[in-house]
Amino acid sequence: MTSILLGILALILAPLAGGLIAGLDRRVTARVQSRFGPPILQPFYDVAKLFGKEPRMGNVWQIFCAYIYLLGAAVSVFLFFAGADLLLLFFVQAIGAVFLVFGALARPSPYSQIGAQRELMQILTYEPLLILVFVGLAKATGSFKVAAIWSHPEPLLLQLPLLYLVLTTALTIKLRKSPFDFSTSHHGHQEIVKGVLTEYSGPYLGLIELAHWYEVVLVLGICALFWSTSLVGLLVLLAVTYAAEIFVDNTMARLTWRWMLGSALLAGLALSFLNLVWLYLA
Amino acid sequence: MQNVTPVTIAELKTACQAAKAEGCRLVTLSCAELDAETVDIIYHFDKDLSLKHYRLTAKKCEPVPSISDIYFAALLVENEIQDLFGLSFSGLVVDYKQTLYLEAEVRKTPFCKYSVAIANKA
Amino acid sequence: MENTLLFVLIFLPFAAAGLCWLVPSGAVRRGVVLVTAALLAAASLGLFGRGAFAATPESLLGLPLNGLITLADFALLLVILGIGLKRKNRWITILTLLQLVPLAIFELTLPEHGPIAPALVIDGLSLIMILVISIVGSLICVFALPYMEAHEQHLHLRSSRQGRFFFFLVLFLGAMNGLVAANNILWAYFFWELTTLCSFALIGHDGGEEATANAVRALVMNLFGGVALVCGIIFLYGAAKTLSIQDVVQAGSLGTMAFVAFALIALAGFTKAAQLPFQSWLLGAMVAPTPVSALLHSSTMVKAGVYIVLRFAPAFAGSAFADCLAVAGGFTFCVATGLALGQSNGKRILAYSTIGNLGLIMACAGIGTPAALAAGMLFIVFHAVSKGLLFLCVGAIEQTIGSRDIEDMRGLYDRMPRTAVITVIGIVTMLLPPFGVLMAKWMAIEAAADNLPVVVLIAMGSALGVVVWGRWAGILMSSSRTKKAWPEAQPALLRWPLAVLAGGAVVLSFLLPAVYASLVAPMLKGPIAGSAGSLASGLAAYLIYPLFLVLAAGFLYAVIAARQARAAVDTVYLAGAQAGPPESPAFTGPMDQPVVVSAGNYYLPSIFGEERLTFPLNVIAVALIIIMAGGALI
Amino acid sequence: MLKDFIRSSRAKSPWIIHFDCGSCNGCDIETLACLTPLYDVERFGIVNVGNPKHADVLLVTGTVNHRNKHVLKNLYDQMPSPKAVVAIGACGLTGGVFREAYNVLGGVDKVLPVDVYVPGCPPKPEAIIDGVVLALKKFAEKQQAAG
Amino acid sequence: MARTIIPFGPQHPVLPEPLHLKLVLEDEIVQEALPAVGYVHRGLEKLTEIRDFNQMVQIVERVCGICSMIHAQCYCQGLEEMLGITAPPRARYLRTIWSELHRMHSHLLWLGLFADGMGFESQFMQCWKIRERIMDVNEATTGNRVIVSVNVVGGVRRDLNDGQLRWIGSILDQVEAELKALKKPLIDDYTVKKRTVGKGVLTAEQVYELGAAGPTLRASGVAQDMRMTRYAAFDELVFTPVVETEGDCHARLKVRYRELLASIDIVRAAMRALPEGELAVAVKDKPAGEIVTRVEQPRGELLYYLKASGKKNLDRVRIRTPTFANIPPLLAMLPGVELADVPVVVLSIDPCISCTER
Repeated sequence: MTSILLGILALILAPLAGGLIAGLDRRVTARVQSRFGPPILQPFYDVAKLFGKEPRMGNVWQIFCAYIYLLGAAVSVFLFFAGADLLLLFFVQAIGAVFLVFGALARPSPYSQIGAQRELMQILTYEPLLILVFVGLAKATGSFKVAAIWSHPEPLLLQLPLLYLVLTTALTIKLRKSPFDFSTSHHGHQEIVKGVLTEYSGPYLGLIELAHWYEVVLVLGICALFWSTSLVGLLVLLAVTYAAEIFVDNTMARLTWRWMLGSALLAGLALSFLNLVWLYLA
Repeated sequence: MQNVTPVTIAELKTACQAAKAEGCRLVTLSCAELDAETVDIIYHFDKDLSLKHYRLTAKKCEPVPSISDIYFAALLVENEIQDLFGLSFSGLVVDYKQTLYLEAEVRKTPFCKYSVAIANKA
Repeated sequence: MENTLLFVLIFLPFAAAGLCWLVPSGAVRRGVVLVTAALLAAASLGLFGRGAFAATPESLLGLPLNGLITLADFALLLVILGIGLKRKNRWITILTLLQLVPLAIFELTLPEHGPIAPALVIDGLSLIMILVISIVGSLICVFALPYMEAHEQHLHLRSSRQGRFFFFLVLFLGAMNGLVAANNILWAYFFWELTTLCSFALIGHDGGEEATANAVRALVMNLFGGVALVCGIIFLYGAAKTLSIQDVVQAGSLGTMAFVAFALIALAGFTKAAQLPFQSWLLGAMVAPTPVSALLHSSTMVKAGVYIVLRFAPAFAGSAFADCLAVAGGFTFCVATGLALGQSNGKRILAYSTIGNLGLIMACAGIGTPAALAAGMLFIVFHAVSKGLLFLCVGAIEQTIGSRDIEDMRGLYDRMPRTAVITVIGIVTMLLPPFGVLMAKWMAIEAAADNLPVVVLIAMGSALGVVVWGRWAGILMSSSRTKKAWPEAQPALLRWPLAVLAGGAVVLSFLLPAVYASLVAPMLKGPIAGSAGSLASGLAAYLIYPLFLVLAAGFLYAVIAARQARAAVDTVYLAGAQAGPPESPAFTGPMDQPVVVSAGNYYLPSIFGEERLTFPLNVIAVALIIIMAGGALI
Repeated sequence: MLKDFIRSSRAKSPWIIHFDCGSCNGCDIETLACLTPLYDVERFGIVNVGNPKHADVLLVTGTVNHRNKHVLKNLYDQMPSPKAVVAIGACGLTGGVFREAYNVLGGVDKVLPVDVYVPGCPPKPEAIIDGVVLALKKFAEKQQAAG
Repeated sequence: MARTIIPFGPQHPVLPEPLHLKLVLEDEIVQEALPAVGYVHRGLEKLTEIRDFNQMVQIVERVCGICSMIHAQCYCQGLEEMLGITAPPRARYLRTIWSELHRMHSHLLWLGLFADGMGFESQFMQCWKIRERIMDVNEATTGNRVIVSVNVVGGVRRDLNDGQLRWIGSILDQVEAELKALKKPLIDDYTVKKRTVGKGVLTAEQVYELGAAGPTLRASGVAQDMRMTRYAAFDELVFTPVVETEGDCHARLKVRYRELLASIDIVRAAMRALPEGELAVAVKDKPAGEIVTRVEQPRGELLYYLKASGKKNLDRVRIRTPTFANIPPLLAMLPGVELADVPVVVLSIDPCISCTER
């Protein structure tokens, strides 16, 4: 029962946390770029404004996909905080990810079509890596359940350092940050305009932004599993990880998805494999 | 302007081929209207920072052979002259058919003071 | 009662097939097929209601059954030999002889000729197979009725060859039911070879050079599997001194010779399940009319391959051989899905995906833990329903739009709204939770967590699957229409199997805990008792149902919200150069010409191209099989 | 309360799209300069989104000519309301020094309803920022007028 | 094979200017690229019929807002030659100083846009931050940031005093230091190299035959720079062209980066050697004749063909801008590159469409 309540609480708080993180991110990024940056609450203004805009749609299916993206992201966050099985919640998250692709493919715009194809390539990269991270977590703790992993007595970071590195790579893809912001980018200036989001506008874009906040909370939650023993450690880990993401975002050009498949994926698989072999032998 | 050689329509392509063989870079073409019937097309070439020019005096209604097959770089400027002077170049690598700059509703051949009927392309 | 039901399931199709062949009337054929389909489905459900049991039918119509089957076995082999001689195909002849001679020697030297008791055993695994064969297979037969009418009209045949077609189609179901019910391994062998013959006849049905060549290839490869099976049976008898499958499985450790037998049986399973390097026959089988593909891929033929391996899996669980089998299966899953990524031909995508999923079942059999075996069995069920559905969808689409290329299905919703939505449902049930295939994959990954190479391969393969399926489903709905398209006209016998399978795929997933409890759980006793992972725990239902309900509620809300959205119609973003009406997006391009926009999926031939990959992958697959054989000897 | 938040957010989150209509680049680079550290319009929540479907304010620089007038109209049509148009620079206002050229139609208001005119050749970044802020007030007024 | 057809422009966030490319892609590899232009065509060459030759200076300044000073310089130089007058030495030195400052702000602007085209936002910000210092100099010395309007036929309109010269010197020191700090995180960065090395390669022969100009030409190893023709103060200042040999986008990046540093040196040398004297000579005659004149713009060789017949209006002003010359090489580079590299390759010629179409 507690776990369900926790899940429901997360369902309400996650967008707030996600929005705040996005706001902080924008502020810090601006400072890194010698700018002042927007107010911390800026993401909330943005999304509120989007909900106040005139709704426009290409077809019903496109709108439906936006809702399902939000549903997938929200339910996976619920499952995470309710302590459910990592693989299950990841697959539920995949519902959202796949429907985002469906939504982008629903319109004959070449920009969103290319975005969708790129998004699929991104899924192709992060999905196996995340599954291996989960296998590593399960191997180290004996369970796939978030609840069980959470109550593991030692910080998992010590056992799974390489897998944490792999996780942060996947996190970069999920956060749509350089060098992996292929399918859509937070920066306005991308060769495929806004990629998967090109054809969404107004309130439906707002839904997607909301879903993105849920996803950010989910991936950070997974990061948190690596140092669940101490609150301070957890916060330090998350802060350092996110700061590193911003740092990487600002010191790297966008690369290409071919590079991602050829280098990032293979390197990620190799690192995971190494860490898992170590875990299996130990 | 020094180093100007007049050429005729018949000599044009051979002259350009010779210029290319010499290692000249095609800088551009300049077109200026002379009177109601004729225009000057000046072909500017550069070699080691010195310019030489071929001057072709062409009739407006007569198609000029395109040199875009010799110098690909002539492609844009020949299309531009088609747009602005209503001349016609034969054998263009990519022919924009007078749509390079101008929409249909804009007056044709704005650079001709003397309005002439545009020779329709075959 | 059970015996009657079994009789209906195995021998009714034989009789019905005969009728189809003999009576040229289309109406009679239609009636026969519909009645047979209904009876088969009813009988399988009846059997399901009764649960596991064993039977030893002595005779059929007064003839001793054991002898009858032996006789039929040789007759069958002689028929195939005849085909080989008639076509002057050396390979068919040699491979048939290689079965005929050892089998003859084996039968002659067999010490006890008496009946094996029990000859037929129905347990959870058999029941799963029978249900799949009799319900999904029957639906495909029904779908085939209008399909073949249109098909023959399209070909302008002078005289209908549907009698022959439905003979083999219906016979196939009987053979499969026989195969999965048999406990006497020699009986199983007979039905096994019968499916080989049926598939040969059906693949080559349309005639023509390509069809014949592919049919022959299928025959040769499956005959090779047949040789492996015969040898496997002989070794198995040498090791276990019994022909009863149940006895072998429950015998415990049997020594090296038994493992050689398992390796040979696995090899036979690999050929039938078209695992690498034997995939080419299944790909070639695409020349056949679509119902044949649907049947081969979902409920019959290839499933026989994984069935036989799963059947023996408990006997070799935990061995080095099993580990090698798991790796080989995982390898097939990963690379076949990768090959599917390189394809734009809808049927080839489905074919590679089938090969891949069967590889996953092989991997489950190799992992051999209760969870893995449960995953494997669940896979058989859910894969059959979804894959059968998808094949029928491709068939229906192809007959309307004249292409099976997925690029041509872009925006199918505009032309065939119902079929497009059903295809998307089919794909989603293959791809996403809470549907059965994914739940089974979830169990498989959890079960594979202890086997590092396998889990890496499965993780990679499942991600490749997302790309393969995601883009296909996505482009079907890529519509520029803002108003609803016209409802499509479709014969009822085409429409209903699609609808039933689509509904079935969804409902069955909802019933997953029940399927598990009634069919799978009873199998996880005896030598393979143990925990079957998250899904099997008592909490499974508490997990699945709320998740299902939450997702369904969200889904419904999204449907309503999307339908009620009072949004202005939007044009496509084309960098400000859009021109023309929103229904046919175009932009003003160079020379003021309108350019109709188009988009294509990425097939990455340099990474996932068939031409590039097939040979090296086959080499690796052969190496894995050799290692597997080596594993058997350890 | 939610409605109030949405209304107040509108003025805090103007996403702009910039279209170079037929400008000499002078106004364009000054518009781009607004994004950069010295001026940093993101302070006001202004983001250059580059996609009309996401934009609230259309910044137009340069003269309208016969070819780009279609593009300009298309972009404006794709922006969901509420929206505003800011014409930047002498050319955007009237056609500037090019007003007599044969391919020049004139200022932006020949094609679109312009809310704010920012004069200058080119206007300084401060003036452009000022124009955007003024546009926000304009569309707040329009919203009120519409109820 | 499935093809994607994409309209790249006329409104596109990566290209601030309305250039349209119809790209045909396969797996995101460009198979065909065909440009459509005319979105910025104003027809300003024809304005010479209603503006006299002095007023035309203001018009040619607005051919392009990024290199406006150099357009006017080229035009005035040509007319001076036609009229048989020479601008006084101080004017020629001042023209050199302002034109090199213009080159710097243009190159810095390009560096930023190029980084932005690769999705490297922070370097975009950094480059434009440095650029603001040059803009300050423009504003302080001419009264305007962008269109500085210092040239007149016969010389220049504005002067620099000693205080200003010293101040410019200190600004240049700052800019130089900041530029040098940019080398590691931008020019030598791993990701930047990944995105630029080997992309859009043209050999020296190809690039010459295609008629390329400016950094595009020099990045392929052809040492051609109009400043070698010794116009303005270059007849007295030492000048060596910046050349790289790889011929890819990274070489073009390096050429422009090194030209930035070279421009600082030229400005410093010109300020040191700045002669005293008049700013302009008076123009009494009406121009007549035909003249071709060339200068080096930030984007390369700029050519003016002027024709006059002794009236106050010129008969013909014909402007061939460097981007116009660089479009054929661009079309040769595009097939075979990835879509993601299209902005990089397009930006690598530093396209200026308003120049191209006039």
